[in-house]
Amino acid sequence: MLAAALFGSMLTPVSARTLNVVGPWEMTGVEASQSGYVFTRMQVAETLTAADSQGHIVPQLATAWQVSEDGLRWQFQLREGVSFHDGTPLTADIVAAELQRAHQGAGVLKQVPVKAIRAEGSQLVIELERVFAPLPAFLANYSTLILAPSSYTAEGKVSQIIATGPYQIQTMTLPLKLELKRNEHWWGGKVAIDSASYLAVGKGETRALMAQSGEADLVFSLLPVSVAALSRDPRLHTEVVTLPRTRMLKLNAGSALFSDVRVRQALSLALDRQGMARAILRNDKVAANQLFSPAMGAWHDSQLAPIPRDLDKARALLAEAGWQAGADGILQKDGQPFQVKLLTYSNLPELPVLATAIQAQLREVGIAVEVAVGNSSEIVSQHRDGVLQMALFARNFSLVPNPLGTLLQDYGPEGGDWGAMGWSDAQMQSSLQQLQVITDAARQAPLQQQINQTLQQQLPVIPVAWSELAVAASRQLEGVQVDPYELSYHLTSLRWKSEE
Amino acid sequence: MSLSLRIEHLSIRAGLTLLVRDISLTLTAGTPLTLLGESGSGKSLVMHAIMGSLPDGLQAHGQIWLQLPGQPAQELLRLPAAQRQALWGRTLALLPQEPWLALDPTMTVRQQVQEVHQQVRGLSAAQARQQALDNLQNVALHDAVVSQPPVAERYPFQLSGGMCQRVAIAMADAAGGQVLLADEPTKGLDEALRDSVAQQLLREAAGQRLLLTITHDLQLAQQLGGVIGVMRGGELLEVTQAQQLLQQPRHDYSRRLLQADPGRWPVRQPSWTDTGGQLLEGRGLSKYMGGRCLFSGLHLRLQPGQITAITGPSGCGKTTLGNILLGLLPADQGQVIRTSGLTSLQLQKLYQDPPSAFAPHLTLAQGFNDLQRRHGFSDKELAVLLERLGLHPSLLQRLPAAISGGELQRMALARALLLKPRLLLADEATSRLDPVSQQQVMLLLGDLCAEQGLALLLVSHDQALVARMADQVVSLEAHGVTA
Amino acid sequence: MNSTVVTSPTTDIHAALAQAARPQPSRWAQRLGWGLLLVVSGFALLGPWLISADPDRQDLLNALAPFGGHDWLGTDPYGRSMLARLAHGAQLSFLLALLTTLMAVVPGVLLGIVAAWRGGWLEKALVALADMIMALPGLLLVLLVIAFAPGHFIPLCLGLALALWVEFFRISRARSAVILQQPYIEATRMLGFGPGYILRRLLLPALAPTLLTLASFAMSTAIIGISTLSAISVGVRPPTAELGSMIVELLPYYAEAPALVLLPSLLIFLLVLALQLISGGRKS
Amino acid sequence: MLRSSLWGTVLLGRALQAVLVSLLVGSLCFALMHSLPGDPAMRIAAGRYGPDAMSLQAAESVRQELGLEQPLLQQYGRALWQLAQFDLGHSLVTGRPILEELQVQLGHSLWLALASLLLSLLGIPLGIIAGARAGGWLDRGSQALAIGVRALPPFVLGLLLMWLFSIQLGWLPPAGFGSWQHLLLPALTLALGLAALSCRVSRDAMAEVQQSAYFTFARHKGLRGLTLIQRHGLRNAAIPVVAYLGVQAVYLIEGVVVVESIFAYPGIGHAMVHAIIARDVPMVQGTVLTLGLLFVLINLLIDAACRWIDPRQGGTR
Repeated sequence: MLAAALFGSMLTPVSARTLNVVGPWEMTGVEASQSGYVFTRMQVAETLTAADSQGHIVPQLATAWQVSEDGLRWQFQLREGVSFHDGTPLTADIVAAELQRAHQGAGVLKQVPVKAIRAEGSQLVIELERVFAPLPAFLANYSTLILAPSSYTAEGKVSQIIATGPYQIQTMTLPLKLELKRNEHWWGGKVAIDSASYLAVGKGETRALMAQSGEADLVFSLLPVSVAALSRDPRLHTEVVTLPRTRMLKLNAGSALFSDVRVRQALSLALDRQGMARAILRNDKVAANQLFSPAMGAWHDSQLAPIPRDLDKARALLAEAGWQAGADGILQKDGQPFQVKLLTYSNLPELPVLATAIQAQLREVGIAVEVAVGNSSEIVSQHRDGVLQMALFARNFSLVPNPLGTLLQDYGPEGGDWGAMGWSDAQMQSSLQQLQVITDAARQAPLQQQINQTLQQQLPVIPVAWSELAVAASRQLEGVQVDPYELSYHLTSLRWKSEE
Repeated sequence: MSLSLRIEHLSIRAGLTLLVRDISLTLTAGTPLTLLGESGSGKSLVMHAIMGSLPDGLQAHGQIWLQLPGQPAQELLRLPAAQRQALWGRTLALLPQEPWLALDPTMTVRQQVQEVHQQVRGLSAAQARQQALDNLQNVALHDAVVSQPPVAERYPFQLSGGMCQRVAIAMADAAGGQVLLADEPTKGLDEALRDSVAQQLLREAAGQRLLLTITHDLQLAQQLGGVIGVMRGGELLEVTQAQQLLQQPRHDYSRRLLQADPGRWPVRQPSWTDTGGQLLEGRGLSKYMGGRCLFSGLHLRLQPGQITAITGPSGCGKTTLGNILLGLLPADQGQVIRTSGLTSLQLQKLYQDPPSAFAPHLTLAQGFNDLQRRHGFSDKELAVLLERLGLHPSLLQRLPAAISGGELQRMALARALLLKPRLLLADEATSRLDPVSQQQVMLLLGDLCAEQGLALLLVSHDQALVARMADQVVSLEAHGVTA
Repeated sequence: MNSTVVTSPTTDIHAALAQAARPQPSRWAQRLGWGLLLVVSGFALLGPWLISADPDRQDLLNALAPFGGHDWLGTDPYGRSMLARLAHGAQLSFLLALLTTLMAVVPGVLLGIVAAWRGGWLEKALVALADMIMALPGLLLVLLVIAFAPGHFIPLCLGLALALWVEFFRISRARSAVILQQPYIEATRMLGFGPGYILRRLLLPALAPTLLTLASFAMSTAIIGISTLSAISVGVRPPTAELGSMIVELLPYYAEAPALVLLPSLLIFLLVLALQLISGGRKS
Repeated sequence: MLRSSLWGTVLLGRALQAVLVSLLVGSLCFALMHSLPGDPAMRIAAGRYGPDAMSLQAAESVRQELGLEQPLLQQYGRALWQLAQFDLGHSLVTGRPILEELQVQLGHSLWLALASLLLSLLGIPLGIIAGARAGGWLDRGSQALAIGVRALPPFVLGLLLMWLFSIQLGWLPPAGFGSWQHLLLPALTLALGLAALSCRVSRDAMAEVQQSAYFTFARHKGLRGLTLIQRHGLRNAAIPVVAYLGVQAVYLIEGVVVVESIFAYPGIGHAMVHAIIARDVPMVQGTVLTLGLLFVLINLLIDAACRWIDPRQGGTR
């Protein structure tokens, strides 16, 4: 076994024309629900729908869709002439089987009130239990990608990725590397770059060095500190886009510490968002004055002013809520000190750093914070057990290009793992319910604003900073597009600049 | 001009301290020269001065003229280090002390002889190999019966001490060094082995070679003949023909040295009489080691004031028997019965190699202080004892390595006597000492037995010594035992 | 028999040769070592007292201030005084390293000596145990111990010590076995001294130089180990200043402020260097 | 005939060690991973789906799928029984057979270990030269260098090397895998730490050999310079150095963990850390077992090397 392992790992040399993509995400498995986002971003696999840069849902494997009058029956027209990498034609039966599997799996389709999924001729039909307007957006999520039947073993486990995208997998070394070649029979026509690779590089410092050395052509998720240095490099082009993703503090509003909205507001005022954005995130624009980032279209309220740091007001609010400074400078109420444990995780390297800054900032108003850097799952399990006090994390509102799905999960009547805890608002619940039914944008807007305002006033979670995606691309590449919804790296629009 | 080595007014200093004072000597072919003296007399330093291998910090003054046939004489002390080292092996051959430590443990003896031919003399591998086998043959290292592996292909750890010494001689032969310097060549060897090494050295010196031997062993000096120089305290007391020195020593110390040979000791008046008292009894003792029976069914009785010697060739189990009687080792069969009231503390032991019996990092004073704290004797007691043993109190301030072996063995005796022992095991306790020190220690022991009723268990291979000292002799042989 | 009491050149020759044979660690190197140790430990012990700046006090708008300003060694990415953090970090790190090393050395050496002393099945069992532990990845052991009480110092030290003691066990067993065979041990026993005396007066002093050298390396291994653990977020919790975790914290800024990353390493280097110089750098 | 039986004992001893290691690893991993705080189902779900898609729902389905609600003793018995059949099971996170995953990772790790071991051998001649002139400037210099290398965490060292060789010199790719160029930087990072150790050990060994009676005698025999060191210095100095290589192997296996993640190298250490974090017990067991058995194997080779170098070890002991 030793010898086999030794020689099996020697790989074939790579051609000079390969596009090397580097990102931080490791592929933990081959299942769509686990590593599907890498396959869709690298355009190996495709979903029925996609989203444009404004978040509008656009056709991909489905060319058109309509919903019945009662809103319970959806019909998707599949693209014609599509075949998988192994030559098998794409049929509605295959798609139906794939989506049924996705619905039973761990992906987002679980949240959709599906009654039945079936093929009708070249059409795919999805019947719902109740009205669910954002369905097409859910079909853009990576967990609903469509694989060929030959991808599965006899036991029904995915063993290889045979899909419909413009690139097909040549070799795959889990969890780090994909090597791709062009799919010559892609339905979208011929793409310019004939081979590509994806390498997962966990350390941000290493990713920056790979961009600088020319080893990587397209590098995603640069660390804030790296961006400035890389943007000065004449061989590189850097771009930073704000994502529909927010770094926030989750508070247990059901606990004695945070049940008072004045305390939550005081916490918000005690944060130095501008300072953190500038010094830690190196980007003044990401200081979050509301939960929804500018990338979230109508959800975002561009009229809102930045939240300035106001320690006096924060102290006043805390005093109103009955918190008095003790001898050691820590606030006290009924003899209990204001001590709180802040849970965060290090998958996103900036989180422990922000937690440390927040710790120092809250200390200035007399709140003693203990930072625990653990595993992201601890937030979920402590939420379940009701023992969570405070957590810092980044929440992605565009797992499905329509934030509604996420909001329903996070701010429903019971709250959610990555949202409210011990807090609920009747008006907001009704707005969320209505948004599931309404499809007209003009009628959606006021509801969306109402939700935003409620969250802004009640602060079940405190927005800290919006997330950004920093990308470095080689200047030899043309046509780089950065998708704020992170659905695709748009490799198909890339081409090498003419040979020097 | 024929081969010779002339030492003129050689002095050796360590900083301001004069260690060797103004020595002049001449070595000529056919006449072995032996330097006789106790350890610390400076005889080894003389040899290292010739070799050019004095330890750092020691400087040699005077002149050492080496005359090789057909070449102008060269003064060694004035040669640069590199040129002196070029003489090593080719001209100056050194036989090391304790050759079992001086042979490379990872190479067979044939390889070690062969490399001299190959690397030093530049022969081809095949020639070197053949010559190496010849060399080994010449020192009588060959297989009388076919053995596996053959002697030449064995590693040093598979050879006896005498064989190792002969391998070292074969190496000196190989290099063809015309000046052979032998440093305590019989240290740690028993009589039979000593004789064979002496014979080998004489054979070497018979040809066109110079032989300088450093030893404290009178028997060896006698066997080598030639010229003997007696050294003491860094001075060369006299240089005389061997016969003359042995019969009519001029210098007082030389006389003492000769008289210190156990064979010449005055016959001891037995102080012990069988009173029927009993200290310790061994009944039916047997011991096996490595599947070999050392002795079996041995009966032995020790009485107060009695000197019992255990004797026999090396490896026969003398020391093992001593240790069993002291309770340091278990017997495989039989038992050791102590008289009532005899405690372990009253059984003490002197070791063969005095430095190894002292912790190297503690000064003697520290050792005695610890002992005092443990057993609470008075300072006076110690002072009297030291004086009795001829030890100056200032020696206490030193580390064990910084005093001579004879002194250290007396320190060990002092240490043991402070506990008022009733039985003392002297395990080859004087075999590494020069004759004068040996006699000193042995006479002291004899006196103590007489005065204090101390029982002495003497382990020794020296028949002459045993004959002079013992009231009772246990003689072990390779197989079985004769009492 | 009447022997003369002499202090002859005979003994002088022994003294002189003993002097020449003993390898003397060079005097200046030892002095330099003590000097360095004084400076480094002085900085760690007194620094936190003397430096008034609060090591946790952030000033985000004064982040990464250069050398020589108000804070002497500049500020870290949160605008905290590097000097203050280094002093507090050195204090904590050296303490943790010392604690870890003690936790590794004491059982390691004692078990090593016990194994060599008792021999037999006990020695076999201990050697097997040590072999087992060596065959387990140290990181696993550390992670396992830490996971029981994340963020606390004692389990952290314990976990590291669990991986480090084996080396001390092996070395002290091997060396004790050699020493225990020496006749002077038997002689000491016959003179009525107990195991305590032999351990304290004979074994430990003989083992000490080797152990000091090993221990100084173990201290740096412990601090570096803590930094490795911090790199996977299981080390010391923020905002505690600790040299290893400071390296991790400052690493992303290596391009902008390379000196900041190297300063904590420099302190570790100086500490180990000082200890090595003092121990004479002799392993065998 | 004497030798072969000795070899038998050695092999038997190491085989016994291997079995004990397996048993210990199996039990320890199981016991500790289960007694650790934190809900394994939650951890596994987070490992599988990432924080974004991790939810209570996902964790509950993992719990059911893996039978984590079964009694512990039952799970333990099953784990040991499978281990006895060389069945390491499937990874809880990736769902793939452990053996398959290990084969790929082990291959990469072995290349890395081999390359760093080879590079680290460079420390030995340096140590020998330093030891031959103990106390000289080279000795002092290499000592300071060794301490310096050990005062830097491997990830800092790795980054420094990347910056030097990839950015400043442009000689080597900074990270990734697949070609020998990719192997060099991570191997060098590990090798520097190793070389620092082997340099000091070989220096001490050489200094000791030089003071030995046999080395002095070899000089007195007339051997000089390189011949002397080569014939009587190296082999004897090699005995402690080779014995120390076994200890180094541990360092190698340890260092690999950090170095692999900074260089995005798909080795076994990287896999182990991820498995521990994700509570992927079969994977932890698989990786730790592989590392442990690798350690036993390396020590077997070292035993063999020691016996080959030092004839005394064939007879005594």
